[in-house]
Amino acid sequence: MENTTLNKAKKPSFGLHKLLALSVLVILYVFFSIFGNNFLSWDTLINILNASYYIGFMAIGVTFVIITGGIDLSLGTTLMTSALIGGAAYNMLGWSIAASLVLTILTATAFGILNGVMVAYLKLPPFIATLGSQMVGMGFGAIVTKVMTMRYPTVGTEDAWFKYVFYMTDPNSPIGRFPVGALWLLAAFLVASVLLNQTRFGRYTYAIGSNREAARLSGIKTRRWLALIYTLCGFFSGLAGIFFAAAYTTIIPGTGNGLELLAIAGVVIGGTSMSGGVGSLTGTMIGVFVMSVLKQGLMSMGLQGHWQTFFTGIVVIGAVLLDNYRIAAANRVKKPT
Amino acid sequence: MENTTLNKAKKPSFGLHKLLALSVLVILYVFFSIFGNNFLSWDTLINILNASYYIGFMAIGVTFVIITGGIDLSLGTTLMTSALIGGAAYNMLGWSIAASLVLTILTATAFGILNGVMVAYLKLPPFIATLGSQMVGMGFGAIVTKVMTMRYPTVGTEDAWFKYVFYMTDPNSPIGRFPVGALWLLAAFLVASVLLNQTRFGRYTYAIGSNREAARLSGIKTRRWLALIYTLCGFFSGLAGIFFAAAYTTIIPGTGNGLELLAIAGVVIGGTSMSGGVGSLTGTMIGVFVMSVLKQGLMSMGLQGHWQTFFTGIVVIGAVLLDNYRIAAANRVKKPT
Amino acid sequence: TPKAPEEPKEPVATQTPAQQPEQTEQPSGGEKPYIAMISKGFQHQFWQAVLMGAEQAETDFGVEITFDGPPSESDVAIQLDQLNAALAKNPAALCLAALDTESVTTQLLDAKSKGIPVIGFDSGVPNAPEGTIVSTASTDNEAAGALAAEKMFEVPEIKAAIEAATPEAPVIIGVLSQDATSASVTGRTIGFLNKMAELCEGVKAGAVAITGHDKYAKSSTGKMAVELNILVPPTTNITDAQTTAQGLLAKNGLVGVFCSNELTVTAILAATSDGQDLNKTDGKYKDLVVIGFDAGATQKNAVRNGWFYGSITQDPVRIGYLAVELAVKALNGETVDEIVDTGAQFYNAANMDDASIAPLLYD
Amino acid sequence: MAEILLQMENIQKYFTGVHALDDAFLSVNYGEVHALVGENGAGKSTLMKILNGIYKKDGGRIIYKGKEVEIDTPQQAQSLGIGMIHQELNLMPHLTVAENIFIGKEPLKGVFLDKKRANIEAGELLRSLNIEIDPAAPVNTLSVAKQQMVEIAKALSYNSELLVMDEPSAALTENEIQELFKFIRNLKNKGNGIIYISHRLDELPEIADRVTVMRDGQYIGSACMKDITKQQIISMMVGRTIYEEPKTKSSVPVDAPVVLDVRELTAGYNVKKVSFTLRKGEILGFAGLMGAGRTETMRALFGADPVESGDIFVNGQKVRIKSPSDAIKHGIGYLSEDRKGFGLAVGLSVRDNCVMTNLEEYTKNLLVDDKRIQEVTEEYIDKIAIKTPSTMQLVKNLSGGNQQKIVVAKWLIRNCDILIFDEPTRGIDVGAKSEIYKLMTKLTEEENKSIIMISSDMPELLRMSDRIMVMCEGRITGELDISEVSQEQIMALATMNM
Ligand SMILES: Nc1ncnc2c1ncn2[C@@H]1O[C@H](COP(=O)(O)OP(=O)(O)OP(=O)(O)O)[C@@H](O)[C@H]1O
Ligand SMILES: Nc1ncnc2c1ncn2[C@@H]1O[C@H](COP(=O)(O)OP(=O)(O)OP(=O)(O)O)[C@@H](O)[C@H]1O
Ligand SMILES: [Mg+2]
Ligand SMILES: [Mg+2]
Repeated sequence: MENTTLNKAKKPSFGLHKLLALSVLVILYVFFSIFGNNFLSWDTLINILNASYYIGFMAIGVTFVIITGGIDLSLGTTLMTSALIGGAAYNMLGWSIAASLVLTILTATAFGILNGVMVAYLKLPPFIATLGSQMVGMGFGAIVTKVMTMRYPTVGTEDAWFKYVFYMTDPNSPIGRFPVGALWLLAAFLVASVLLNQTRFGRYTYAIGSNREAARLSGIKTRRWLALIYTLCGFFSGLAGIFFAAAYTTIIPGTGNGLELLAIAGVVIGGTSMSGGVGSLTGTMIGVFVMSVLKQGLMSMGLQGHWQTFFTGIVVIGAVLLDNYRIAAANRVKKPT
Repeated sequence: MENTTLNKAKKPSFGLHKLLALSVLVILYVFFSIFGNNFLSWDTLINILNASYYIGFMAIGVTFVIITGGIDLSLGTTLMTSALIGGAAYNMLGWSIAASLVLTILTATAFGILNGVMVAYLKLPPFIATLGSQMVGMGFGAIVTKVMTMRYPTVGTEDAWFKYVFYMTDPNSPIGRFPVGALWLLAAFLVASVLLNQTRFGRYTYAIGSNREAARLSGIKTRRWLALIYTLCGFFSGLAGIFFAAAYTTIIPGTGNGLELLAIAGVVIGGTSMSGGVGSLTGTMIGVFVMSVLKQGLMSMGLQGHWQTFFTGIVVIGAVLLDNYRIAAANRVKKPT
Repeated sequence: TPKAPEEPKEPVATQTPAQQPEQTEQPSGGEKPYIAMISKGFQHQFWQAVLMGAEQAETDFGVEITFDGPPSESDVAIQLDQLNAALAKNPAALCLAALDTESVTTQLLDAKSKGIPVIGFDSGVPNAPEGTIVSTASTDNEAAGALAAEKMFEVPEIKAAIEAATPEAPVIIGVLSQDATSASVTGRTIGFLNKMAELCEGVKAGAVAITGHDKYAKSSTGKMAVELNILVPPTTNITDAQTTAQGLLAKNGLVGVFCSNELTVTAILAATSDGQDLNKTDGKYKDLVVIGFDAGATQKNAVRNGWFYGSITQDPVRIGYLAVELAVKALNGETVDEIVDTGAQFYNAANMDDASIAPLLYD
Repeated sequence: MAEILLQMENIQKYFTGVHALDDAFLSVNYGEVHALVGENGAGKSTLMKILNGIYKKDGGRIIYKGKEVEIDTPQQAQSLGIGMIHQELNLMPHLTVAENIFIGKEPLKGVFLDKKRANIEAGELLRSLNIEIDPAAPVNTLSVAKQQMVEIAKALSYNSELLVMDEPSAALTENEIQELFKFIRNLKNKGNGIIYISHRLDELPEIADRVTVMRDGQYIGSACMKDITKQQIISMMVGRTIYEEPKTKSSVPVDAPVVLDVRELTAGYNVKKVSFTLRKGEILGFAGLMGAGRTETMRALFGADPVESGDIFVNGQKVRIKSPSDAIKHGIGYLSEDRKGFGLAVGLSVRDNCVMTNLEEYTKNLLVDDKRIQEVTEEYIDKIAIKTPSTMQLVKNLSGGNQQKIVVAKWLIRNCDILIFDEPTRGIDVGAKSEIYKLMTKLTEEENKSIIMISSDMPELLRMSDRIMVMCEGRITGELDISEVSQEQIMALATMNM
């Protein structure tokens, strides 16, 4: 009867958001190409990509969590802690780098499980549960490493393949310097997209975010799925840890908190709603790159770090504001004259 | 008919929580007195107090916000930014310290207004709005000060009264070393308690947190009150900034993020619910002191900083878990036979 | 790896506040004098080496030490809390590497009134109130910075570039410096800048300017042809520091970079594929001359491969050892020098295995 | 002719793609109870929200006490003397009864709250309304019915000259409704105007003076209550006549197999040794007053709440049900009384909701098979006549009745043999109601499903059930066959222990 116009308006509106985010990305890119110093170069592009890996992996993981209406504040410290523990196995116990990486992933996944159990089974509010595990994780990493910096293999040492595989190919190899990390991120994005859009796991993620109780009464084992979703997020933090280690080599205990906010900012810029039930990974990727472009672009204009912080804040607010405005406008437009 | 027992159980149960938090505080205190090195001393007590001021002020302010069901992630950077701006007036423009302090408060209040407008009028989710203003604030403070460290008067300089008034009395004064900051915190707590419990402002804080739409439909100007609540929170961050400056003298640009989580942790340990409608300032104060005692106590046992982080995380999770458990237990007991 | 500091098993509160710093602390009945050490951090290898030295002295002198430090070098507040907590434990003596020289004034006065001798280490506390610091064991940081400038200026390409610099095509020498609240980083930066400015002025009088940070900025008297550009990372996070390093590397005309501490060294290494991009044959920045500070595995790797021109090393083990030794001497009423320079040396691929250098290159 | 208190003319309102009000009209006199009726989504609540300044009208005029007024906020409405009881409960659950009643107009002592006076005055107000509630009790400790009474007390405390009541009786028991009617008459005698919205057409003659009917956002007509019959109102509402035939005899053979046997089920606060059986093809009605424990019984049976003791047999087989997924595995489906709260994910599409209960079935090689999902959704949209423009429509954009049908569809797609309908027609209009009835009949008669139907609407129970269980305070107090049952009998059993 009444709402025949509705679905035409509603469905593409989400695509519209992504379009909007994408156009912001393009506008920023063009802007910096004109006003930045040497912005439109292969080097800068590589820098943009390189600066996106670890945030990108975290953002992919936390997109699932945010779609459930939750939050994960422990992303950043889980990244560092897992990389520290892996690094400790490598540096202090003499494990092979491959085994250490597995340990890194396992550690992060364990933190994901911890979060999942707290949120799903013990019914703690996600903000608090993950705030707690942020602190626990940060402390734990420092305790295990005795507050010592851990180092991953550097170029020129025996295990340098680690860098070549996860970060940047060997400049002396036939393909030269190629940012392999970008391929990994792309692969992770594709896999995660299939997971979110084409599997039960993904459907239940949306269902739980939209109405958890209704999902449970529909026979969905919401606690188990929710715990799994947080676990997945932990797993992705572990991946982020590996790529962080590959890019920065040095892992310093007691750091990492704050990085989660960048990942969350990326998700939010990409149009995933904090209230759950709505979101997309494509948006998240765009959001992450908006931040990277902003970062490299401002630098190419000679503006230092604090300007990036400042403008990232503006973009976060602006993105959500714009989105609110767009929805309101879409509603208004629908009025016949 | 059926639930006459229920409401009797409901009221005191909240008092119970505070009792619980208080007993945790006492237990910690006794524990460290036994196992710590010289913990049970006037000096340590002063240290506990001193380390609580700035977190205490932030926590008082954010208690209001959390009772409305909101969150303020910008507390920590607002503290630093406002102290930086005040410090810039004092160091770079040669303002008097009194005028600089006024500027500090005004800056923080302006950030509070910004948050309030975004949350109440522009309808941004509090998490995102204040994440944005966290970044904006951090960048802004660094831009204004040109990334230079700002310094407040130290003991032995002309303006040393600043320290004597806000931190610790002059050891050569008749009363000797007295932690005046504690008196200020106490005063702020009392005023805020009256505000929360005895005035419309407080009543509406609870009403908005309990059911914002119902409050609005009851004729309460929810947007205006909500904006005011965030403004108040900003104001308290400004106070925190002053007391931080008095205690630590040096304000470094680009820092401050993360402090908000300590304040929020204090509020949560004190039994204020993240979902809004419930909370108390007494609880918040207890929560803040639990963290301070933990910090000083672990230090007195010779455990380093990361142990504090670790245990603070445990306490945050434990406090909320215990609270959940208590509520569940209380409900079970209530069942008529 | 150095072992973690031992917990004090029993409170050592033999010293009453009324005691004079000169008074001898006689270990009685197995109770060792307790010395609290507050460092600037932990994470960097440098501090682990300091701790190692201190622990060595702990055994040698029969004292008991605790070693604590804030999580990062911008956590002035946390260090202050740690300092307060240390004082509350009534230590016999205190060793302090102050992150910020002014924020600790109250505590120094406190220590003095309690009769606790304070030994500075790593960096002094320049504006400390009279008589609060008994002695300081540190590198002469200004001299260390100046040494880096001299070494960089020695490089023929650098010198040539400066000679060739014109206002139209200025030459940039970059300094990556963590936000300067501590005397050591400030000292190195100033030492480097002053020396470098002086050396460049000798070639291009009136054309040398210091830019990038108002704290050090100085404009040239004439048209600028040589720019000494200081960049300060916005936070102490490695990610932010790396971005700042990238920003510096992207500048046209950059010929040399001095990194004033381990964080900024790590940052430039992260921005250059662990230094590989500085490779002298075909690296992306093959003509860039980089001088680092301190040691550590990645940095040593870069130096050994010749990617870094060289680095300045201090003697952290000696700093740690001396700090404790000076504290013990102060406790025993011996007079000690106000400043004990622990020395700094330049090392590069050629000399890093020399017997005089190798021990200084901790991991 | 009585004097006009309020006149709303040519009111227009658009929502996203919906022309919610189209030339709506309403006129209320002083000293009159004016009933406003219409199907779900007819625009009644929207019209009232405009009157209260909650929505902005897109056209038309409001004339109040002879003057044209613009009402932009609830405060303005209040200051004009217009009060409203909302369809959804609008209380602040963490605040006390007194705090809720005086919200926005707290008694003050200087700038401070005068809590003592607030409690005393709230107590007086409640007593004057014959409501026994402690003014200092937090609202979330009260039952829904009591909360509704608090809401009414709050609205009355404004001394509004015009009071809007949007389905105030939906959650009240018979006694409470009578209390409510007493206040309404009282108000009316003072010369106040009352707008009374209800789907319970039977209660209108008792309370209303006039009635206005709306359909699809339009004004259909008004009449004096005494001049119009229920059938006439219904035909105005739906544009056609609906004929309802009450059941007189069970349609299930006595030897039909028992599909569900519940023995001495005990759970939570209000389920005490509940036993009953359900036969194949049967509709088993559950009667009782608000809070009798019917919902809790079914939730426990369904595994939504923990069970303390008791046995459940499905098709003669003893089963353990610890979670809804267990219940579903045994072919039990539960349609919650609270659609939006527990039944649907309203932010998701029709399609996503329809297959929520058995997505496993529509998964192939770990991937969901959207093509088959589309097909099955379309099939059921046709089958039970869901009005939706597409399967991708978000459920929140559908009207209440169609939302209810989605809930039904989702359990049918799951192919559950035992369906528990908890208040399936609450808050939906007569048109949608009769369609749900037809559907239930079809399910039992043609598809051999068994249905448990909880309803607080007695005529509905009598019309649909083959057998009726009556509950009171958590216990079964009676079992009645449809051929021998009367309303009086049910009432007696439902109040047995009181
Ligand atoms: N906030 C809104 N946004 C979009 N559409 C709305 C909104 N509120 C109501 N509608 C639509 O406006 C129409 C009228 O709804 P309204 O709630 O006024 O109906 P009603 O007569 O009160 O129905 P009911 O008897 O179910 O309460 C419906 O089609 C509804 O879907
Ligand atoms: N968690 C709870 N705490 C206290 N009382 C409760 C709780 N849950 C249910 N009750 C009470 O138990 C009683 C039974 O509720 P239930 O919803 O089962 O009744 P019902 O017969 O289905 O009525 P309705 O028609 O309202 O659904 C109600 O009075 C309700 O207030
Ligand atoms: Mg309605
Ligand atoms: Mg019910």
